[in-house]
Amino acid sequence: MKYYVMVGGKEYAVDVDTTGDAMHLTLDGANYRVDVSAVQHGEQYSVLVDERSFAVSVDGDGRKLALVLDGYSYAVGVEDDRERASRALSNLHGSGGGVIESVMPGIVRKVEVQVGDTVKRGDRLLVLEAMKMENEILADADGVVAKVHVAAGQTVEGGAPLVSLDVK
Amino acid sequence: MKYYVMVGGKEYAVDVDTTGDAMHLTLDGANYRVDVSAVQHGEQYSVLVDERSFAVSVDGDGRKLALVLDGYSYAVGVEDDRERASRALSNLHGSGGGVIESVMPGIVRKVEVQVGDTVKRGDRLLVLEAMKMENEILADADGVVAKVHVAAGQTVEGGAPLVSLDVK
Amino acid sequence: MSKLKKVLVANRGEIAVRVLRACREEGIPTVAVYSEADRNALHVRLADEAFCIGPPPALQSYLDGDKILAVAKRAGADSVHPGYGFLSENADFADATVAAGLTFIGPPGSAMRAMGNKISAKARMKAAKVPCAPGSDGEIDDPAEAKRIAESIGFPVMIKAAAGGGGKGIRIVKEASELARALDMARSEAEKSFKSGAVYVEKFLEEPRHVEIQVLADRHGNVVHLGERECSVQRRHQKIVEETPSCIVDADLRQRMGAAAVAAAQACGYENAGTVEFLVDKHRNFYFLEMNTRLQVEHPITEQVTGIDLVRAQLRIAARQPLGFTQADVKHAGHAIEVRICAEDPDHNFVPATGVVRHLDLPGGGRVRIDAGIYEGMTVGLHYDSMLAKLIVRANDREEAIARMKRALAEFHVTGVKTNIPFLLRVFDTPEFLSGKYDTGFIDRNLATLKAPPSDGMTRDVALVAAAIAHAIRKRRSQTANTGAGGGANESAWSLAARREGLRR
Amino acid sequence: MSKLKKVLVANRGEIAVRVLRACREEGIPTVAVYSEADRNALHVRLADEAFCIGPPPALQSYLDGDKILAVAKRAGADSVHPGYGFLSENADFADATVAAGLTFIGPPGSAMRAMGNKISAKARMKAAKVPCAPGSDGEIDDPAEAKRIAESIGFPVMIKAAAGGGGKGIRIVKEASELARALDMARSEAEKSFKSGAVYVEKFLEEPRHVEIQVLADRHGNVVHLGERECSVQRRHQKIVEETPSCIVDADLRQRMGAAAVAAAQACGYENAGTVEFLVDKHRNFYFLEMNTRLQVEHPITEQVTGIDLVRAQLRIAARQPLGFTQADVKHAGHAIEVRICAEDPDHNFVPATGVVRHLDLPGGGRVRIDAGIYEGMTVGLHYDSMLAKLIVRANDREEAIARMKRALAEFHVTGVKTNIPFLLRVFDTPEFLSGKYDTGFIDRNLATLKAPPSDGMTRDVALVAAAIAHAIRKRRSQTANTGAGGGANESAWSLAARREGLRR
Repeated sequence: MKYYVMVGGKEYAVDVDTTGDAMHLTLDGANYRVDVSAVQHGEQYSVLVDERSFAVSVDGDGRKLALVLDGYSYAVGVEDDRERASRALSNLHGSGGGVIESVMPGIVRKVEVQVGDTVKRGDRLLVLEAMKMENEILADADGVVAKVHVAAGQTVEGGAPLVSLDVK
Repeated sequence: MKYYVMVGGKEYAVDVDTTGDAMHLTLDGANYRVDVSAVQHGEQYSVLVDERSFAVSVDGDGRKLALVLDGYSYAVGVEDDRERASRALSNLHGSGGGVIESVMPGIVRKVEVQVGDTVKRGDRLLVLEAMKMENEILADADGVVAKVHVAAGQTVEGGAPLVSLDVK
Repeated sequence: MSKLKKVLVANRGEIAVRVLRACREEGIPTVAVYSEADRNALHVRLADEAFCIGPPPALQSYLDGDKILAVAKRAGADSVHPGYGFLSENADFADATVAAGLTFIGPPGSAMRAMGNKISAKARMKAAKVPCAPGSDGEIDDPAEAKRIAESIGFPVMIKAAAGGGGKGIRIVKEASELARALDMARSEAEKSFKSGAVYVEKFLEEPRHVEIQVLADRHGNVVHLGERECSVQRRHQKIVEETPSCIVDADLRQRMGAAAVAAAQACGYENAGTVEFLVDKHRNFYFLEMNTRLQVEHPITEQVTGIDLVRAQLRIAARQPLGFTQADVKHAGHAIEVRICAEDPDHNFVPATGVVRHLDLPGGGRVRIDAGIYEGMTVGLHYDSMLAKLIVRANDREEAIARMKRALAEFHVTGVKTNIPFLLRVFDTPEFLSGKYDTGFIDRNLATLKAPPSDGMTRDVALVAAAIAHAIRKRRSQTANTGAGGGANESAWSLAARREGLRR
Repeated sequence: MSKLKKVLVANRGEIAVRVLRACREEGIPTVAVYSEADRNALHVRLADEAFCIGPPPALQSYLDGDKILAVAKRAGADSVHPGYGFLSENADFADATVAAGLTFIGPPGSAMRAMGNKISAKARMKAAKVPCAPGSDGEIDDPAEAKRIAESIGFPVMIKAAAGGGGKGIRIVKEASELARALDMARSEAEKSFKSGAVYVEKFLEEPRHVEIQVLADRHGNVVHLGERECSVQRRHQKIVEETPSCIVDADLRQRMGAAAVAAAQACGYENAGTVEFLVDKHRNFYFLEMNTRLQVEHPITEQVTGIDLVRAQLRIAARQPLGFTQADVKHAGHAIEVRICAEDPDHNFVPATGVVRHLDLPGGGRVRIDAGIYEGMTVGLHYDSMLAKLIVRANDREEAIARMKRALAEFHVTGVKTNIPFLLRVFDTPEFLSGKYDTGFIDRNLATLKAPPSDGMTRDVALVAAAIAHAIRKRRSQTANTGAGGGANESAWSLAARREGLRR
């Protein structure tokens, strides 16, 4: 089985070979004999690479995982052969950018732009309150406001779209 | 709904009334307003009786439960109305006694009796090893060995029958 | 010996747990209060009694003093411990507690008022000959006036909430053009956090150390200090790592700062536990910053090196017991460090993280202390602050303490909610921290290093491998769940199956 | 300063974790070994490297010295820490380690042999003027000879494994008729536990106190003692609760016992950490019992009151570093208590309990220490001993320590495996323990109280209520699982559903 792992903007192919007695992985030209065991009710993996021991905490479901290993966190995207193939089929129309998303859950305190406004990079679009701190959400590029997805007083989740910009 | 809880050889009837806003329980003439919430992934219950707060650890499944509360453990049997009714139907032939069960999991080291042997209370029937300690299993009454359920070298679970005695 | 009869703990989270534990060890019955969001919280389970006081927003629950005092009456409590935050520095609440015939476990309202308004506090400190930083002599609400003062003392300046504390309601202003907006936001934030929008202007000392002194004052006139805490590892005025002793404080400076702190406490008629915060410049000059008239988050490091249980001392002082020791009896031994483990994502600008804590693995071993409100199954939401736990270590010296902290942090695992543990670990790899020569600019200066990805190829490869395998296991698990087979079965067995079958397709 | 390069930890469970933590804090890389039953164990995950050494039975894994030394060679370790139990007191293994060019982190094989055979050890102690209990002068295998000796010193007597330790291979014989069977079983147990069936006979002192002295000896001739541990709370010679200081030991007795322990260590050419066990009668006479030539389970209480990390001291001594302090530098502060949390069922004659640890809740707060090998998902089987964790508290005095221990024990929750936590809690409610005047007969004398059910009607009612509700929730859960709906969903939400719907049928 082959897996594609995206981390830090780079993609790595991981080949998993379980035909023998042990599991072997090939990655970036390196070959590892690996033994993996789920521990702590599956919230961690004990990974032995040859005899080097690692404990990896794993969070998230599906294709987006957050791993913590040796005190470093990795935000990782994964897909296998089949998923990649089926995604290639459905991915005929691109999604396009320019949407400013909330990086945190919070409550929208003020919305300072409306559709049609011309904004410059760094202009304040809205104020988001989280944990009693007010955070300014700024335009990340020059552009025109195409859509305002939220209203003052509204609670938003992390990742929720806030404002769509048509970037010049 | 009515529940029958057996503890320390005594049975208590617990009436649960959830028709109102709060849950009310009647037990041994006492009436409690109770709020129960499962915490720690369901391994504990936070129980508020009026406003007194208790944390109860619960172990076991089905009709036999082990509870720990305020540092005291309770081995409890529970059944509800319906279970009691259906058990009454199937309980037409009694099971009879005289079976000596293993109170612990272990390995049978020696079996010192065979079917037909006459034994006296306190006689050694077999030796069970657990956690590197040898434990003598003794006859708990005078009688004749009716059946030997295990053989030397065999691993047994807690609760497994070891020897059946026909008690005089 | 007089003793409190029943303590109501008017707080939540780790500090409520901390106070409940102290009460239990003192043999004093306890009453918890909780908002509807906290029905399952640890502090509810650890108390003898627990009363719901309203919906999740703090203004309708933990900040509603009337409701809390009504519960105290109903439960027959004779005293109230406010913890930190919420009502802990609210003089009106302290007074109302006393007026209700109860003991407030903290200073009198008068001492809070004297110190709570930062402007009058500064005046009082000047009179007591405690050095203070230059700034406005009163409240500022006019941007023009703010500008005039700022220009007279020189930029950068700070706009601070007169009623503030804990880093909230503070804005740093580097030039005149930013002043109006910052004033606006600071006022709004202060209004929301403290029910008072009053702010003032003070000279911003660039890159000072933040060093504070713990004091204890009984009701018989005895005041002692328990030495310093170094709290310069801060982000946005929020302390993240604290240690004692401070690398910049020698015996002479400790004696002088301690004497100043005791003078400050005496100047406002202080009682119970309190903390006098100072800024220290590189020449070891120190300036009064503010007095926190309550228990501090970071109080455990002082406990670890002095052997004095500050919360039990609070309970005894409130019961009118004398301190029972003098300044000469206070001995410091070893070194202690605390880190604050927060639900946040340091890789995304420290935004607060939410979720349900699925699994929790706490470090153990000698001289490792955990004060936590976190538990498995806990929902981490947005209503309250993001601190999940404090991890405190003690050792014979600083080097040993750092090694122990790294070891303990590496054993601390949380899934379900992102935490700053990886970030904290890197603090202890930063040469500037290791040298002991750091100040409040530490995090900004070292942000690149603190966020740096690991360089070890093997470690990265293991992460990639674990990701691939976790993906395979999760995919198969969800397929199995959909077809109804298996379910919440033993995960370890599951893994074996996945290794043997799932990956062998 | 010389330092070990890489340590192989030849053990499992909490002591392997303890040693790995010390190595990590010292900055020394580590190698774990594990049996097939321990693939998921904590010590495997906390080590830098981990090698499987065979099937679960200890004889084929943790007791197989050749295999372990082969791993040490292969991994490039320069030293081996044996922990306690397993190979820790095996002189041949210590010698083989050294012969393989590695450092054994413990005493030389010669010292183990001198002390390992209890009979020759007693002779040596007599020569060093350390008082000893009367008994046989040599190994006994003939029941008739055993009887003759027993009758000459008077019943009751003990039959003890010459190679024994940790309470294994001991039988108490009250009258001549029991002697033959007891001899037989002790020999068989000794053979299995220690690969040697040699036993001897010693006068059984009735209800003495078991008090032991910790010693540290470096490779430069420095020997110090770190005071005593009181270990009289025992069941079947297994220690359950330990504390320091002992209520029977005053400064004078401590000095005399300490001097005797140092003399004992010197008499056998001891190096590294060791413990000299004594029995103390009510007149404060003390008798040499045995020397444990290894780290003890209960070593943490000594660490808590002296501030000396015994395992790190072991690592440094093994690296030929001098102790770095003298007897005069050793100071004792406060009081420490340890309890051993075991998988067993005190309500059913303490039979070992097995199962999978589903959930674990550890106590926190100040001066609470947990040394544990337990983790969620762990399978507790029959291959190894039943100790899951040690809980250690420290406080300023004994009363405070007891209050803290009760508080911490009440916060310690394990589901999936029965533990002795309820039993332990009741120890600290027993007047005899609270008085401090107890001896090794404590548990037998107080068994009725220790097993007594709670008397509080309200508490019992709450248990009954919780049982009824748990039953309803579990029943509904299994019904839902059978129909394929739900599954491993959020249990808390589940509970609400069950409360609102399940109970409302």
